This record gives sequence, structure tokens and C-alpha cells, in this order.
Amino acid sequence: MFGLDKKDTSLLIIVAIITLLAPFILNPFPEGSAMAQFNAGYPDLMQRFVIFGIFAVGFNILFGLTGYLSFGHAAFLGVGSYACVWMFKLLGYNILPGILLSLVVSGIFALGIGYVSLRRSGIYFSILTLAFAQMSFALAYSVLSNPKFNLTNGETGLQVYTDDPQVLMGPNSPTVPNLFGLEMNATYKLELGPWLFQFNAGYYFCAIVMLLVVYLAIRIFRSPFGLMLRAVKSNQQRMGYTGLNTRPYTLAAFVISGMYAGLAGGLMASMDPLAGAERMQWTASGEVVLMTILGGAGTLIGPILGAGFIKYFENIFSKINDNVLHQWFAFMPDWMENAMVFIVHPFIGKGWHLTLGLLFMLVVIFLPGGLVEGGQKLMRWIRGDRRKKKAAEKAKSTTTTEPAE
Amino acid sequence: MDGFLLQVLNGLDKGSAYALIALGLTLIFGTLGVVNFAHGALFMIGAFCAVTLQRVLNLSFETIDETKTDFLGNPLKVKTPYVESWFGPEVGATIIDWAVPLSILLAIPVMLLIGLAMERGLIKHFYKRPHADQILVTFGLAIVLQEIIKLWFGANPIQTPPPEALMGVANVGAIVGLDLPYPIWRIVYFCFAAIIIFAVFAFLQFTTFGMVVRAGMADRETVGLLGINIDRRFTIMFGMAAAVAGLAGVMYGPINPPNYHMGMDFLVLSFVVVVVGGMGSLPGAVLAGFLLGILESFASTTWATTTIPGINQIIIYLVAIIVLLTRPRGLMGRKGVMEE
Amino acid sequence: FTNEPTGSSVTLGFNVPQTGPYADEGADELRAYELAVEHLNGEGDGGMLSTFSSKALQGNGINGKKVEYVTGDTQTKSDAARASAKSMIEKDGAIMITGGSSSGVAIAVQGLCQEAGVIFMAGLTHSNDTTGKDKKANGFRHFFNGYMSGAALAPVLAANYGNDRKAYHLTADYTWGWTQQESIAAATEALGWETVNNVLTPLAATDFSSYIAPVLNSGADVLVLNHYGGNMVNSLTNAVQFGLRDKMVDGKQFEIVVPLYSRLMARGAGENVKGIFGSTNWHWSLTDEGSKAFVKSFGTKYGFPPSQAAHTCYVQTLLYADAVTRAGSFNPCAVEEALVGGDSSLPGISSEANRGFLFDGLGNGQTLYRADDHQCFKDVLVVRGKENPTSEFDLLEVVEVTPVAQVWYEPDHPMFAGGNLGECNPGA
Amino acid sequence: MGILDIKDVSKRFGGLQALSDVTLSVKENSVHAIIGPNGAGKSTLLNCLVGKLIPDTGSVMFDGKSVLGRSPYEINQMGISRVFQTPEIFGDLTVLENMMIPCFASRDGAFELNALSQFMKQRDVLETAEAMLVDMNMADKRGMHAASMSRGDKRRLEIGMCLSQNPRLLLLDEPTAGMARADTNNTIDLLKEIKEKRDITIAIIEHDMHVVFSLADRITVLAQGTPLVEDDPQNIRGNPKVREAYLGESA
Amino acid sequence: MNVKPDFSKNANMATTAPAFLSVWDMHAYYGESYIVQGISFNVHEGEILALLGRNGAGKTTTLRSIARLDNPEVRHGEIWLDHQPLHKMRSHEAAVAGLGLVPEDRRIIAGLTVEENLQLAQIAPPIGWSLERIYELFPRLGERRRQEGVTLSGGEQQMLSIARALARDIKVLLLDEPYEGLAPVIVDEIEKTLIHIKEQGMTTVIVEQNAVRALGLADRAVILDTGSIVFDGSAAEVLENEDLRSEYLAI
Ligand SMILES: Nc1ncnc2c1ncn2[C@@H]1O[C@H](COP(=O)(O)OP(=O)(O)OP(=O)(O)O)[C@@H](O)[C@H]1O
Ligand SMILES: Nc1ncnc2c1ncn2[C@@H]1O[C@H](COP(=O)(O)OP(=O)(O)OP(=O)(O)O)[C@@H](O)[C@H]1O
Ligand SMILES: CC(C)C[C@H](N)C(=O)O
Ligand SMILES: [Mg+2]
Ligand SMILES: [Mg+2]
Repeated sequence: MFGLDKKDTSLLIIVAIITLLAPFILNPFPEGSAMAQFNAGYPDLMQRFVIFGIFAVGFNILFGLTGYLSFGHAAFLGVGSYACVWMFKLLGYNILPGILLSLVVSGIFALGIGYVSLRRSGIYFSILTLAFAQMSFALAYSVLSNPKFNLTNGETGLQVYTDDPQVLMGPNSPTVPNLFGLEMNATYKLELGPWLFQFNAGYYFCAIVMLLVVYLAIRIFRSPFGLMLRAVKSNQQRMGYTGLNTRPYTLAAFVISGMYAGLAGGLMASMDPLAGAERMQWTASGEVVLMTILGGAGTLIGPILGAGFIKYFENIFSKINDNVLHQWFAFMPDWMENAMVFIVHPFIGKGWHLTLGLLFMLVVIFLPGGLVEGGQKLMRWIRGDRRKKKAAEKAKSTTTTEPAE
Repeated sequence: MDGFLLQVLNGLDKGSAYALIALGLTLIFGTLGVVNFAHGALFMIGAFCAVTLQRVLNLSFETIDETKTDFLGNPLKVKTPYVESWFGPEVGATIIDWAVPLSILLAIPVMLLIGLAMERGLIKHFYKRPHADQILVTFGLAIVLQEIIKLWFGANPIQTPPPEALMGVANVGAIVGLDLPYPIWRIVYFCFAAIIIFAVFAFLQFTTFGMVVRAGMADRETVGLLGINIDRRFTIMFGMAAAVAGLAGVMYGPINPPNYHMGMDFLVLSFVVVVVGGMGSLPGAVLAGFLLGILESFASTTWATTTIPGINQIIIYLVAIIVLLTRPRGLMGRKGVMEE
Repeated sequence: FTNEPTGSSVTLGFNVPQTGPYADEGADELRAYELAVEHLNGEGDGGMLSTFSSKALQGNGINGKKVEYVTGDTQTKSDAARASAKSMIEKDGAIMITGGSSSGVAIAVQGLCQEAGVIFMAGLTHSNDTTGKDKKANGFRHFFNGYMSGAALAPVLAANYGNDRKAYHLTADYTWGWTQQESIAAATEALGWETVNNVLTPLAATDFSSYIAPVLNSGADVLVLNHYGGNMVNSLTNAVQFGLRDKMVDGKQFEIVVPLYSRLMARGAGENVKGIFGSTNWHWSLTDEGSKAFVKSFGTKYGFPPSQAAHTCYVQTLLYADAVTRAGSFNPCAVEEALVGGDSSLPGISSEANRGFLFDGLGNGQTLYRADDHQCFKDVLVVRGKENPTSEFDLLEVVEVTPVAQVWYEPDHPMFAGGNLGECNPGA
Repeated sequence: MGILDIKDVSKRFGGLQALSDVTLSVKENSVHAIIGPNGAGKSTLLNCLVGKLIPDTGSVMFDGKSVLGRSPYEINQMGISRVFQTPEIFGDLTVLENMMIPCFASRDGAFELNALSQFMKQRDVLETAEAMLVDMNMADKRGMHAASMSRGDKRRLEIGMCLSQNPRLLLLDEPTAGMARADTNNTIDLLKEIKEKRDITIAIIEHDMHVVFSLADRITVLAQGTPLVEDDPQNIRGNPKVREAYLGESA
Repeated sequence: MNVKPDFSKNANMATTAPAFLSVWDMHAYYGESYIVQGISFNVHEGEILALLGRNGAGKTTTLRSIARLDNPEVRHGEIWLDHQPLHKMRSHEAAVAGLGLVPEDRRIIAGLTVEENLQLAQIAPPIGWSLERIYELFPRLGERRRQEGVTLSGGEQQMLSIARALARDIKVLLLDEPYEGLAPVIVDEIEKTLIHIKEQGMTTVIVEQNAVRALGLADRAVILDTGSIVFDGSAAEVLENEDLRSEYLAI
């Protein structure tokens, strides 16, 4: 189906089902229960999941597939956001022109930066991209935010003001980002007994975009172009002697992944019309690297899992406070309750970084290859080691290692 | 002119910090081939060794002063450090005053231990893993270390002043008849950095240790075949790198008060320094450290910032880009180190 | 309206920096919020409830609903702060968001609350823009601002250092730094000072030596550090290191000024703050009944005195609760009406704009929540680093309480012009 | 004039004159062997032909066009393929994928952004690759990771990759080193067959005299960077100079 | 024809002469790939054993297992060298115990000169031949002592690799295809060297595709096929046995 083989099609369908049903899946706990803290099914976070998923999937095309570790990908996300917000300011709140401009601008940016950075490989490439991104950050943060020439509005972030031109806005146009009138923050709430499910227009828009670009990513992975990118990662020398010019391949991969980032930036601005400079900082670039590795570099859905993982901890764990802990452990005798709260306290709320750091370590130590690998191990373990034994016998003659999935 | 020279000094000073951190980082990153994102955290822990010693020396017993009240209106508890009561107020106060230099003695074993533990417990398993995995695990570790320090010491900077005698400014230009007042402690820092750098170079240059480690990095397996226990040497190397980072941190405290995320502030720039210097080259790292330090200082002068606004924030990166584009392997990089 | 509380409880969102350089500020804010919730729900000793001039709060929650709260981490980043606020609104049904420790964040979150239709009670934010060009109908600020600091500080500086001074400014490169610098420069220039230079420093800077060195030869005799947090600690430490405090310029003692002080920062800067002037919104050593009551309940609960951050956050929570109770509704528009809609005014100031909600007993004497821009007007403290502190908390001494009339400005003052409060937005 | 004309090529590495004034011409449709002691400069010479090294002086013409100054991929696109002395393959990819890459390179040229089709559905490429695997006797290893093959297998794969490109000139640097005798014989047969079927010219470096004498039409002996003699195989075998410098008594 | 290993025969041989290096029921894996499937053989002091077999038979795997490298993993079996339990050691300990391996891809260390490559071998005790003695045997290396090791020609690298093993005082020399890529004269020379060291009492295991050469040199031969021993006996026996030769060695 869709020009994919059976395995990829089922993967895509599963991803589609999960994203479309996310409002249910992410809200398994009834409102008001002690576990409700862990619900993630509210519009903002769901949007973030898919947007960062897009960002990471794009990044993976460059890193996982081609083997070039960019440390400056957030720059493209940032310019995408700025471009989109500028469209809001100049044209109006329809997100389509904004997102299109995000794609164009980030593509041009990626072309320029990629052209220069790809002259080097390995760590030298990484540092070049980092340097470009840090320069972009500094430009956005201070140089381009001076009152005379304010393109970015510095630390506060670029916002839409009521006195902006917004030439395409009619008197009745919505004053929030919308797609031809469909407001991105429109949410339909469904109450089912104690459960509350939220269906948000913006989320579904992002989800559909994500499915499209994941589909595109699968096509790229399975295409001759994708094969060449993997070849670049494996042995660039040999590629040259095989008559292939690696530069256009790497540059194309760079631009494509830059545009994925730009798209993510544009979507971010469309969900929440503010573009902050810190989106371009190295920490943001580092975050997408972590997402990709955490999920499994070179795998198709790994980066999305990684993005979800990090965003979940950032948004859910940072919001748990002692008060909540006391509620959880309320059933215990007082001294035990206090002891438990004392023990757990460093890991939640302001300690969410600590938890995340520990989890990073645990994941790499115990699941080399990332969450996807972990999942596969789990599946194998569930299926029992009967097959493993068989495989071991066979492995002697054929070690069939399936390529990235 | 004086202003110019002053900025040279500032650059040297900044460069010292960059060079020291980059030196340790190169040992691990350029030589062992491990991308150590926790290196900044080691620098930070070094600084907190000084904080800890200062705290320990300031451990006090409380006496109640009935004549004064605290903020709640209760009688005020007056604290007297134990050292002052043991050694007498004079000597005690001097010991406390010299807390930072004294903490070098504490930091060396502590950092070595941390380095060894880190290598044996964690990094060891990652030599053969992809760089991506190394990044993830060391970054995780950096966060954990940082958060533990924050849990203990809070997020705000903590003053670790230099000894009274080394406070204030000295006129370093006096010899050549210039008026160049410069903070004494910064001069101390520069000299200290020079000594450490020299010591590390000497160790690696005049011992076969350096050669073995280089060989081990290129091909661990073969070095093992030649009967050399390369693991142990890597461990020592790691401990050394941690100690260098830690010492750089200890001595940095009096320049800028340590806080839990000072390591991260340095980390990215240190990576830039190492790579601009050229992978696998210690002199390159040191040279790039000083070069970028001086550049940064110049770019921050009033003249530069008013001529080209924002130049101070982009200059390092701009120069890094130019260097990397004109010299494929940074200033003095070796071929084949982390080029894929 | 958005998140109308239907059950027996109401949820407030405390959005503070829990990680990053302002984490300690955030922690103190959170303590204050927890204390405020306790008092609102009738637990503890009631704190400022008894000294507050409005007696609407009964210690039975807000409008009879028990107060619950959720917390979040702003990370001192606009993006993260907005994400956190959004989750409070979308997931937890928060009816009011408060907190923050940076003007950039405050402005970003204030904009979000305006769109979402909830009330934003700003925490620490000192930029003129928060209630100036970026003001929003749903946003309210109790904290003072850069202009007020300048107006309060300048006369004290002139009195101590004379009218003939040359000032060199180092300024954090963002909205707060810019507006504070502008305010201080304007106020000091009005008294005869000259501003020889203003250098913007990146927020991420850690070593300020190369910014300090040029000061030595600039001919300036005063250094104004428009820095906060780690920036301030480091720039001040560096300035002292370079011997600026011992320097004489044209027979005048060189001086350093830190226009915005906080005790937490002062502790970071240690010895270096001694004798340095600055301004602050509130200090625990104030002896009015409200302050005493607050310090007592905070100090008893946590073992150390509250910071100005804790104070303003505590007060904001009470003010919100009080407004809701008086309005009898959680509807943001009703709350706005109750918070600033009155027509009481500050005595002794004749101005069209002197109109809003006047209250007392929350620490700074008579205070006006001004209708035109949702900014509080009250006395401002000028402080100085204490030479002989008696305890680790006793770092600042109040040298003057500048009367509110002296820091008053009109809403259309050029430093605040350009914004539009807009309409209150009750949301869906 | 042959298909490949090397004229006065010299190459210096620091103090070492690796090649000095090498002149050599390879006739179209022949198998030209280059033999010589270790370190004679044979591999260096090949490196100058494929763009890995640029000679200090001299010219290299392939089919009337100079190859100097061109990058490796351009040279390959002109029709020159090379097997390396230490196997250069795509270790992370499967054997089949390894084999497909050169097929794409010959079909699509140096670069094509064919990002939407599926490579496993490109019948023509797949067929060529599969056929080549069968020819190389490796069809059972098609799904294996190339890096985890034994050394001899890697070398066979690399030869297959070069052959699948249908090059006009095939450069082989010790293609059968480390290969089992049976496979060496297979390879010899395969090379012979291919040479017969297609218009292909082969330049081969080899220390295995069995291979050299089974294949070569012409032999150049290189020693210390200069051609010692160039002659027919029978004459080379008898040449005392060659025996002494290279073959030793066992040949 | 029954060519399955006959351990009773092995055991008999062990009684006639004490085994110096003995491998007992060794099973080795690369990850989950089961490569060496339970092999046992003995090498007696001072003898040369030829380990033969097709590409991918597991010869390299066997040598690497004996040398105790991290990969492959020996999951079962014992290896004894001169009464020392190698199977309990890691590679550097095995090296100190007297094991020397010349790996198949030579493994010259990048970044070090020829001389440094040799010096590296003399850091850990016990130290073998002096550098002078080595340069005497391999004058080419002496000439190139300051050159970076990896820029040597293939054959020179092979010499360096053997020289590096000799620079240590070893009891057993494991050679993985030492003749690969060497000019016939050099092969002769190395063969002479091997005989020379054998005369001095060195025990050697040699893996070589050039079976005839290896058998000419060796006292005994072991033939591997897909990870199992199919023959263990004297070298002469192999040369005589037509079936063995054609089935496993293609000679
Ligand atoms: N990059 C280099 N730098 C310095 N010297 C080099 C370099 N490449 C090759 N050499 C030297 O040039 C000479 C020729 O090397 P080359 O690899 O061409 O030999 P060869 O004829 O292929 O030998 P073999 O049959 O052993 O492979 C050798 O002495 C080698 O050491
Ligand atoms: N690193 C590895 N991972 C997985 N399998 C491997 C690895 N190295 C070798 N193998 C497999 O182990 C088997 C035996 O390989 P080995 O290298 O021991 O063969 P060999 O007898 O030395 O062959 P050759 O003569 O080609 O060198 C082969 O099937 C090979 O594919
Ligand atoms: C904490 C505040 C008083 C200062 C803060 N940096 C701001 O932006 O407003
Ligand atoms: Mg060669
Ligand atoms: Mg082998």
C-alpha cells in the first residue's frame, strides 16, 4: 500500500492509529485520581509530541541515515518559527503561508550552512554546524533584536501585536492561528464518566502533517537515495570509487532534514504564535540529538519515541510537587508517607532533570540502540527464546540483520 | 594602549581556563576517543571541592548571644568555626582564608577518584560504542552530577574568595614602566594553568605512556596483543584528565563564584576549542584555548562592540568556522581522529 | 469562561523557575505560594490575612472553594514557561497563573494568559515593558519596575556621591536590562550625572573581565550594573577584583551601583556588596505589621526569612483571592473589575490616572493597583549592602523608604508608551 | 596507443621517490599485469589512476582523455573501476545492497535524487546485482552484513561490485590475496569469461604467479618506482633479472 | 570417507609428546553467530602446525580465540599454553604468557612510525629480539624506520607485523596468512625466517591459503570446515590424500 512494503505499511498504520487515538491513549487515568498527574493527553503536550517527533524524524535522516551528527539543527527550527510568526504579523493568522515560508526559509538556510559545513566530516562537521547555530542564536537573541532593527524581539520572543499590518485579515477573521477559519486552539472535550478526553484541532493538524512526513521519511529510507545515504555513512571513500558523488547526496540529506526542522518550527509557531531565541540555542540542538539517540538512531520510529520520552518528562515530571506526593502516599502511615515523600522528592518537580539524566544513562547502558531496540528485545523475550535457539543454529550460515526499521 | 594590554591579559586568563578544560577534554576526547559531555561537570565539581572545604573549615558551634535577636525576634545564635577555637582565632582565620589553595590538596585525590570511578564504572563500557551513545550517557551523567550539586548547594553562586593576601590588584606593567593594574588572583590562575599544562605535556612527551595511549586509541586490540594492559592506562589517563579539569575548577572559584551549572557554560566552548585546536593534539587545544580567549576579550571591548554590535557573541564561532574551513583538521589536528 | 471551577475546589497555577540559574528564586516563590494557599484555606497562623486592609478573605478558601494548586517549571525560557502554563490551563484547569522570575518570561506568559482567558498575576518582573508596551488586560503586577528604581535611587545617589558624576553602565541584553538602564540613566542624568557609556552584555556571559577592564580607563567614576542573578554576582565580583572600589578618579572615590537588589543575589556576591546602593521591592526587616506577620509565619515554617520574591508572590496570591471574593466570581473580567476597577486613589497625588484599588497591610504601606496599566504603586526601598551583618540573612540595610509620590508616573510616560491593555478576555 | 596511457608519471613521498617516470600503455581488451617487489610502487601507480593521489609530474590518459585532476567519482564514471588491496566495501550494509550500489551508480550517474522510489523494487538493478552474486558464488550470503564476512569473502564481494559496473577498464590490486584456492580458480575463470563477453580491459597487480600467468597477456615488472621490463608472460618467466628481483627460485 | 575428528587419536598423540599448546572443545561466537563449533587440537613444542580450510571456515576465528581477543567470545572450552590456562586470561595477559599473533590484516598502528610500532611491542615483558636483529632480518624496515607504519606498502606492513611479534619473547607464534600480498622472493625469505625460528625452538601455528607452501613447511596440519575439524594429522598425509586435497583445499 502507498508504495510501501507490507512491514512498512503496517508500521505506518500503527503509527497513524496511535497518533489519531492519542487523546485516549495518553489519558488513561480518570480525572481527579491520584494517577491523573501522569495523563499527557492535553493539547499542548500532544502537539509537542508530534512536532518534536517531526523534528527528530528529520534529524534522523541526516544523522541516523547519513551519519552526519549536526549540533546545530535547532537553528532551522528557530528560523522556521520566526518566519512563521512574521507571516502572522504581516499577512494574518492563517497558518498556511506561515508554514510554507518556514519551509522555504529553513531550506535556504540549510542549503547555505550545509554547503559550507559539509566540506568537513566527523566531529569537524559537528562543530561547524554548532558554530553556525550559535551564531544564529546570538543574532536572534541580541544582534537582530536591537530597537532599530527588531526582527526577533530578543529574549521575550517574537509576538504578534494588535497594531501589526496583518494585511490579509478581514474584520471577522479569527485572531488566533487558524487554517482557513479552523482555529488551532479549538478543543472539543468529551467526558466519559470520570474521564475527560480533549480533541484539539491543532493537534490533529500537526498529527496529519507528521503522518505525511513520516510517510515521506519511510519512502526516503527505502529509496535508492536512502540507500546511498546509508552508503555514505558506511564508507564514503568507496562511494567515490564507485562513481557516486557524495556531496550532493549529503547536501540533499542536510537540506531535507533542515526543512523538517523548519516545518516543526513553523508548526510550533502555529500552535502558539511566539518564537523565542532559545529555540535556537545549542541546548535545543542537543535535545534533538538526545531524542534521536534515545529512541534509536537510524530507526524509523525511534526518534519519535525519543521525542515523546523527553517531552513527557519535561512536562509531566516537572509538575509533580510534594503536595501530589503526599496524596499518592496518603494511604501509608504518616511516618512512612513522609519517608516516601522524602525519598521521591529529589526526583520530581525541580528534580526532573535528575530523573531524566538517570534515565538517559539507564537507557544507553541497558538498551544499546535505544528504545526501539529495547522494544524489540522485549518482543523477542515475550515470544520466548524458542526462536532464538533456532536462530542461533542458523546464524552460523546467515546472519541476516535487517536494515533499519 | 594600556587598555589593549589589559585585554591581552584578560584573554590570557580566559584562555587559561579554556586551555585547561580543553586539555583534559583532549586527553579523553581526542586521545581516548570518548566524547565526554561530563567534562564540564568535572570542572564544576572541582570548584565545589573548594566550596566544600570552605564549608568544612567553617563548621561552627553555636553560642547564644542574648543581647541580639534574629529575624524572628529570638535570641541570636552566634557561630564560631571549630578551627578558630582549636587553633586560636588568628591561625584559624588564616586557615579559613586560605581555603581555596588548600582545597587543591583535597581536589587532587577526590577528582582522581571520581575520574577512576567514572572510567571503571561507566566509560569503560563505551569505548567501542558509537559516539552517539557516549554523548547520551555522559550527558546523562553530567545532568545527574549537576543536579546532585544543586540539591546540596542550591542554584545560586557561592563566593569562594581568594586568600586576603592574593586579593586586590598588582601592577603587572610596573616592570616595563606601564600602569597595568591586574587582579592578583587572575595572575595566579594564569601561572597555575601554565604549570599544569607544562606538567601534562612533560608527562606525555617524556614517557612512553603517551605513545602507548596513542597507540591504544588507534587500535586497542593490537596493543593488547602486544601484552600491554591498555585498559589500565586508559583509566589512569581518565583520572588525570578529571584531575586537570578539577584543578582548573578549584582555582576558578575566586574568579567567578561557582554555581552548579558553570560546567555547562564552559562545555560547549571547550568542545569548540578542542576541535579548532585539532583532534588529538594537546598543543593544538592549548593554542586554540588561548587564541579564542584573547579573541573573545578583544571582541568585548567597547570599541569592538560599538563598531560591530554583537560581535563579541559571534566572534569565537566565526573564527572557529574560518579555521575549520581553511585547515581541514583544525590548527594542529592529527589525521583520522574522529573524522568519520 | 475558561476553566470555571465547578467542584468544591479551585486550582491555581504556580509557574516558577525550578531549574536554571533562577532556581533558588523559584524555590522561594514556591514556598510563599504554599504558605499563601495554607493561609487562604484557613490553616497556619493566617499570615497577612489579618493585616490586609480588605477583610473579604475568611480563611475558607476562595469563594468557599478550597484552594488547590499545581506547579510547573518555567526554566527561565519563554518557550518552556508557556508550555508549562498551557499545561496548567489545559490539563489541570488552572484559573489563574502566577510566578516567574524574568521579565521575558513574564511577558510571554502574560500574552498567553490573555489569549487563553485566565488571569496572570506576575511574580518577579521588573521591566518597564511588563506593564508598559507589553501590558495586557488579564495581567497584573505587584512588583515595582525599572522606572521606580531609578526615581527612588537617583536622589539617594546624588546625596551620597554628589551631582557631578560620570556613570558607566553594563546592561543585561534583554528587555529588563534595557528598560532599567534607560530609567536609571534618565533619573541620574536629571540630577546632573553624565552617562559615559552603556555596554550590553549577553545574558549568558559568565566572565565580565573584558567588560570591566575598559571601565578603568573610561574616565567614569561610577559603575552601574544593570545585572541580575548570576550575571550580577559575577560582574560585581569581577569589578571588585579589578580594584574598582579602591580606585580614585579625579579625586573622587569610584563607586558601584546595583540598581536592583535581592537578598539571594546579595548572598551570592558575599563581601562584595558591602556599602553598595540599590533598590528593592521589599525587605524582611521592614517593621510594619504586615511585613512582621509575613516574616513570622514564613520564618516559622521554613527557618529563614522570606525574600522579596517570596513576598511579592505571596501578596499577589492574596490579592487575587481577595478580588475574586469581592467580585463573587472567578470570571477574569469580574476579577479585573475588582482588582483595579475601584475608584479609590493614593493620597497626595493629583492625577487623572490615580485611580484603581487601594489597599494596605501587605507590607509596603498604602498601595494602589492602578486601573490604567495594572501596575501597583507603593513606596520603594533604597538599600545598601550592610557593613557588619549580624547573620547570614542580614545583608542589606534599608537606607530610605522612598514615598510613592516620588516614583509615580503617568501611564503615557514615554518609557511605558506604545502598549495597549486591550479588553479583558474571559476565554471560552 | 592503448586505452590507458601513462606517461612519465612520478610521485614523491617526502624523501621517498615512490614512482619515477613511469610510462606504460595498456592495450584495449587485454589483461595487463603489473608485478614487482613489495613497495615497488604498484599500488601507488593505481592510486594515481583513480584520483586517490595526484602525481607530481606526468600525464595519465584514459581513452584519449586526461584523468588527472578529476575526482574519483568522475574517473569511475569514465569507466574505470578499482578493487583495493585491503577490501573497501560498505560494511554496514548487506551483501546485496553492496552489490546494488555500483549498479545504481552505472545506471543513474553520479547523483540522482530518486528519493521516492523503492530500491528493492528496481528490477533491473536488482537483477544485475543478484546475477552478479550468483556469478561470484555468494548468493547464499546476500542478506549478510558485509562487515561480518570473512576476509576472502569481502574481497570477492568487492570484485563483484566492480564487475557489476561493466567498467571499460578494471583495476585489480591483488584481487585473490587471501582467497581460497578454489575461489581463486573461480575468479580466474570469471575474469576470463567476462573479458571474453564484454569489451573490458584489465590491469592487475598480483603476487600470485598462478593468477598472473593464467590471465595476463602482457606483464610489466615494476621495481623501485620504475618499470624494469615489459614483455609477454613466457619471456618474463625466463628473465633472469626478474627472477632475481622478484620471483625468487620457487617460480 | 570418514574425516571426522578422532579424539582418541589425539589423545594418543598427547601421550607420545606433551602438548605445548592445546585447545580443548572450544566453542566461539560472534554475537549470536556460532562460528567455531567445538574444536580440539594440540600443538607440540617446536613444531609447525598448518591450519587450513576454505574462506569463512573459521581459521581466523580460531586464532583470535586462542589469542583471547574480546571478539569472538569463547563460551566453552579450554586453552592451555605451557601449563598456563589461557582461557582464563585476557589478550594482554595471554601475550605476557608467551602468545604472539600476527593478525590477518596486519594491524599496523596508525600514527606511529615503524620504529615506534616495534618499540610498542617491547614495553611489556618479556622482550624478544632487539631492534638491530630485526632490522638485520628485514633491512627494508630499517630503511623506513621513521616512516609512519600505515604508509608502508602491503608487503612491508606484513614484515613489520611479523617483526613486531618477534620483538616479544614468545613461546607460540600464530600467523594468520603471513604470505598474503607478498612478493614470491619475500615469501621465500619469510619462509626461511620461519624455519630459522623453528630451529631455535619456536612453536608456530600458521593459517595460509597457499596450502602447498604451508604444508611444505608444516609438520602437521589441521583442516577446518564450517567451524569443525575435518582432519588432524601429519602434513604429508594431506598431500597424499587426494580426496582431502580436492574437497577442502582445491589443490
Ligand atoms: N602515503 C604515503 N606516504 C609515504 N610513503 C608512502 C605512502 N604510500 C606509499 N608509500 C611508500 O611508497 C612505496 C610504494 O608503495 P606501494 O603501496 O605503491 O607499493 P606496492 O608496490 O603496492 O607494494 P605491495 O606489493 O607490497 O603492496 C612504499 O615504500 C611505501 O612505503
Ligand atoms: N565480526 C564478525 N561478526 C560476525 N561474524 C563474523 C565476524 N567475523 C567473521 N565472521 C564469520 O565467521 C565465519 C568464520 O570467519 P573467519 O574469519 O574465521 O574465516 P577464515 O577461515 O579466517 O576465512 P578467510 O580465509 O576468508 O580469512 C565466517 O562465516 C564469517 O562470516
Ligand atoms: C527578577 C527580576 C527582579 C529581574 C529579572 N531578571 C527581570 O527580568 O525582571
Ligand atoms: Mg600494493
Ligand atoms: Mg581469515
